[in-house]
Amino acid sequence: MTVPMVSLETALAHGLSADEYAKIEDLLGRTPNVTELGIFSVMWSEHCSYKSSRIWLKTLPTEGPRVIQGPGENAGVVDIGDGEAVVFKMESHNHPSFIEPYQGAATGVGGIMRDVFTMGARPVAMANALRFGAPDHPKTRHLVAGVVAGIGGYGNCMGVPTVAGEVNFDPAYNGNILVNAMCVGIANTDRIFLSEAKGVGNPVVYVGSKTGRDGIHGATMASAEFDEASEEKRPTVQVGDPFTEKLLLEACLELMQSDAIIAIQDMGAAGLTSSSAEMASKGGLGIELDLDHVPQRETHMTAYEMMLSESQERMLVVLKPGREKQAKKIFDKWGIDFAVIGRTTDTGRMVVRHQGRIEADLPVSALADAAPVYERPYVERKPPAPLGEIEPPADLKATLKRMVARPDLASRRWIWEQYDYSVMADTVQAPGGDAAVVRVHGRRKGLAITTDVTPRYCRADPYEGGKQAVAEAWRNLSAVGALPLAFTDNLNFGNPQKPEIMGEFVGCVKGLGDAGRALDFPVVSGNCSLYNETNGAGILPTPAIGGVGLLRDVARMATVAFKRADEVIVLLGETHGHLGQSIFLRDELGRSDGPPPPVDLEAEKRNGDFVRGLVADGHVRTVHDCSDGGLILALAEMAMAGGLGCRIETPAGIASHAFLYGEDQARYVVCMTADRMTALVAAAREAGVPTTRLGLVEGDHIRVNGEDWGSVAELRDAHEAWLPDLMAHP
Amino acid sequence: MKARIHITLKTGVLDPQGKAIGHALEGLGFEGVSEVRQGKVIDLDLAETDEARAREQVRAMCERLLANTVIENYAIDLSQ
Amino acid sequence: MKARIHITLKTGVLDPQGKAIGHALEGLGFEGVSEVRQGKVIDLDLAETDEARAREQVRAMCERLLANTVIENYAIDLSQ
Amino acid sequence: MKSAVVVFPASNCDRDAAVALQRATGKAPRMLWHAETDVPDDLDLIVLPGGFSFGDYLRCGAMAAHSPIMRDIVRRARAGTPVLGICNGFQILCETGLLPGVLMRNASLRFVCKPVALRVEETQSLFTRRFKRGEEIKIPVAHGDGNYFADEETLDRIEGEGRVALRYAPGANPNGAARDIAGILSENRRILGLMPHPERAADAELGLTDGSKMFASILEALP
Ligand SMILES: Nc1ncnc2c1ncn2[C@@H]1O[C@H](COP(=O)(O)OP(=O)(O)O)[C@@H](O)[C@H]1O
Ligand SMILES: [Mg+2]
Repeated sequence: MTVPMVSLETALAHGLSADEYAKIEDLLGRTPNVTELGIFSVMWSEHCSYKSSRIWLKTLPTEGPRVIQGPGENAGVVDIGDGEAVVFKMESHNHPSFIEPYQGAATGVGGIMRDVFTMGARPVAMANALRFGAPDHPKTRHLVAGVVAGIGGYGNCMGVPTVAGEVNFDPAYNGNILVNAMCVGIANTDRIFLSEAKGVGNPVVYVGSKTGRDGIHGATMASAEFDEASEEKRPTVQVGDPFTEKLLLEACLELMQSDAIIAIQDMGAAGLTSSSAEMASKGGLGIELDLDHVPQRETHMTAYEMMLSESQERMLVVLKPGREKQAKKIFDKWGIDFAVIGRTTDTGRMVVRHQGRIEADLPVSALADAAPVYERPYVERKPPAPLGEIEPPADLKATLKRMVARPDLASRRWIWEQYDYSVMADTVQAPGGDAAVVRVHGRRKGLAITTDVTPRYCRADPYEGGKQAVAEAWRNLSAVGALPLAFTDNLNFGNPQKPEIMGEFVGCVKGLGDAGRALDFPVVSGNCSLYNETNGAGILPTPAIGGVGLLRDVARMATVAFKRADEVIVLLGETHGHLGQSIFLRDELGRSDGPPPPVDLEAEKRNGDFVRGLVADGHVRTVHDCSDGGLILALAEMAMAGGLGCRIETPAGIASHAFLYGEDQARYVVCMTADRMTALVAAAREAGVPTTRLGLVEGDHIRVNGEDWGSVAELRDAHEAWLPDLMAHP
Repeated sequence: MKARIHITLKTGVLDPQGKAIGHALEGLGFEGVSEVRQGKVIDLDLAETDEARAREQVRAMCERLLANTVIENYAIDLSQ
Repeated sequence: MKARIHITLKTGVLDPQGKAIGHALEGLGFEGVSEVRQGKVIDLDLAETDEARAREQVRAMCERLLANTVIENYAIDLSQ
Repeated sequence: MKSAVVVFPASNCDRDAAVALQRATGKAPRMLWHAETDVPDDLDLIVLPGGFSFGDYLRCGAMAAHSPIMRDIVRRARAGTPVLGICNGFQILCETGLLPGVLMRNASLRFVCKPVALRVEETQSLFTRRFKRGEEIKIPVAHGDGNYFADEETLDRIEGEGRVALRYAPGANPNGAARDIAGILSENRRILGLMPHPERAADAELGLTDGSKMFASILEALP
């Protein structure tokens, strides 16, 4: 076999820059061979090294009294009491899903599940954040159908309920959809598994599917800008095998019951390369691999191919010496391949052998720690000018029925009914509310889960948009009565080498950090997806937030549905009627200007803490936060969910359309019995939380200032019909 | 005309179904079965009677809908 | 030997996939497609080299596992 | 009552079924691994749980139906041991031939998860005796292949023998099943296969409780 000569050209073709290549030659003191170059190229890719984002991610708050493990491991870990911890993370599979929506989304789900069960946690819930192009774009329906089926196809087979998510449509995503999947698991705090290899001479074990030539160079693809040609090239996409993953999950959890494992790491993007390098690097060790022992699906695979393969459903484990037999027995029972493929060393080098030859011999530290870090130049965007006066539409009452059926506001039932959201028999709040709630099995407590971000706010003002994304997630958790614990994020942006895009990134991250600090809501895991551009057109900045909260007792939980006629409807929080960047402005008036609503983090904290207290004390069972579409959308959703109408009045001193459709932050609608009203309003005043009495739950129509704005049934028909109608077209 | 279309996974693409079928056959005691691959077959009745035009039409169907050309190959058989 | 097995739905058995494909083709503007039926094709590599014995072996596989003869027919093609 | 839940590779409602059985009977069922060849002698009830046994590859339930343990289960079922097959379990029962017909892809071609309204058609069985005939109940479904199909003759026969235990309420058929059939009984009425998940409707905190009546029926019949 002839080994291709490596040159600068080869390096450039691998996505490395000339400077980076020079640095590699410098570190090695020689020219790398092609396998070594391949290994460097994935380890130093944006995806693995976070070279553009690292310095900014360091500014995020990552600590808190409950945080057991922050960013840096496969997933974040947070204490939930009783010796238990919640383990969670979100990750993107954007580019593969655009090329092959079903398999791309499915393998994205599989990948994030492995991140969570590698830590010793059983996955108990899935969530996602999706962005598609314009509804009428020729590709959109195909992508929606494939992505949703793929998420369901994988998660349903795994038997993990998919319980929450969010979806937006915007032409900015026509050529770059976003598929971010989040997995939440539960582990015992004394059985958390990490990826740090320890000890010399310990067996390195490969478990899971056989290795094929899947997605070779997927990790560098995930970091490279798209152009029309790459759609034509059609790189190999991976096919997910949820059946094998389910067996791998059960086998790993079974092995984790014993004390045989020293370290474990899933093979995600960059497969064998990054998993082995990371384990060795964390432990300050070396590692030797003999590829002859790697289970292979295809013949004549080269070392290069095996090291770079992204075949799914695989894990790397460092075992205590002498435990191979015990471990193998478990994997045999589950029908999963098990092979000792190497051992740890004290050389600090990664040595890869294949067919008796040394195919790579590299210092681990050069791969993991010497990766470049860039302080990319950025420009901060000037915040948009304030909106002037917005005239009310001629027939305000006719707007609601249109608004409930707008692409970003219509019901997502068509999506979540394709997900098994009730398997595991612990889903106490199904999709459709502010946050989903899954009970911790066998306990009274529950986990609340939500995903949120408002990209149009982030585009208009990255800093305020970043704050808002975190605040909304925190608010959605508070709205069901949960104490927000921590969040994970998936930062989806365009090309960071453009200063404007880098400015969006920096602004959003600053916003995320400030909000997290103010709300005692640290980030414990996350992922960056950069270069989401096609032909130079970038996506909207989309820092998706996945929030997790804790409910002490799932019996004390709020939902959005109106429950009883004659309950009083009260708005908590302040309303200025902020229409800048609102959906009303965009979809009814065709304008997308003005600043996004400012986020007053102190008010967020005050109002959210107050609402959570009301739910925990059993005073209210009906809560909905105000977000997209403003107050009237929140009321309409509460009415549609409960099958009950309402009668409300708008206060004097503010235009009705601004009051109803403004997207002011830090607001919640709550319902209470009339006899509790006085006491609760007094308590709110004491807490410094503004209240507005809106009206009553009543009848089966929505009545505003004495006008009939439509029956709940007709609103629901419009709200429920939009997505199925869209998808009914071929 | 009648068209029979075979849609099969490209070589090298993982075929979880084929793999599982192989295991199941082994479990049932069938020996000597190495590679198992599963694909789809689609049978169509076409109004078109000209073979060249029919083939072109079916090819377009495969490209646009029937096959996922990122991971699948297709083959078309026509008969009267 | 190589075996290719076609597993198709019996006539009279409703075929939701075929029907959906038919609708989708129509929606894409393909005309003149009447009946659409979808089935499976399974390709096997067999160690057996005798044609008659191979056919018998594959027939047994179909009867026992590969086809559900309540609703499906199967056809076996062998080649070297 | 002594019960057992069979675990196939990629079963995923095995725990849910066990929890519901334990809640109803006060006793944890035994969990039986598919590779075992004998089932214990003293079982009063065998449950084939929901999930994606063998990934639902080839045909739902087909590979599980040939699992080693199924030979003994088929034998016992034929001899009268009650068997409850839920969702994937129903598919497995059809593939073994213990129940007639097959479950095909949903007519929508989409997986569907939601609570559905059902009508209890038959109360003459150990699974349904606590219901009232014609009673409307709500139980979740979660499947991609629940579209029950059998030829007309078979359908007429099982209807005539009063073996359609559960039907989707008018307008509520989520999968295109023939004659809205959601669950059927064997000839000896001691095997029930159904697509809906009673084990997910047996806990007030999950919002639905009609499934617990099925477990109560079983307990009453097999104390
Ligand atoms: N892709 C999805 N998967 C599952 N559930 C979804 C998805 N998209 C939206 N939902 C659910 O629909 C409901 C409304 O979503 P959204 O409008 O984003 O809520 P909110 O404004 O409270 O954040 C939520 O319960 C959400 O979990
Ligand atoms: Mg909300």
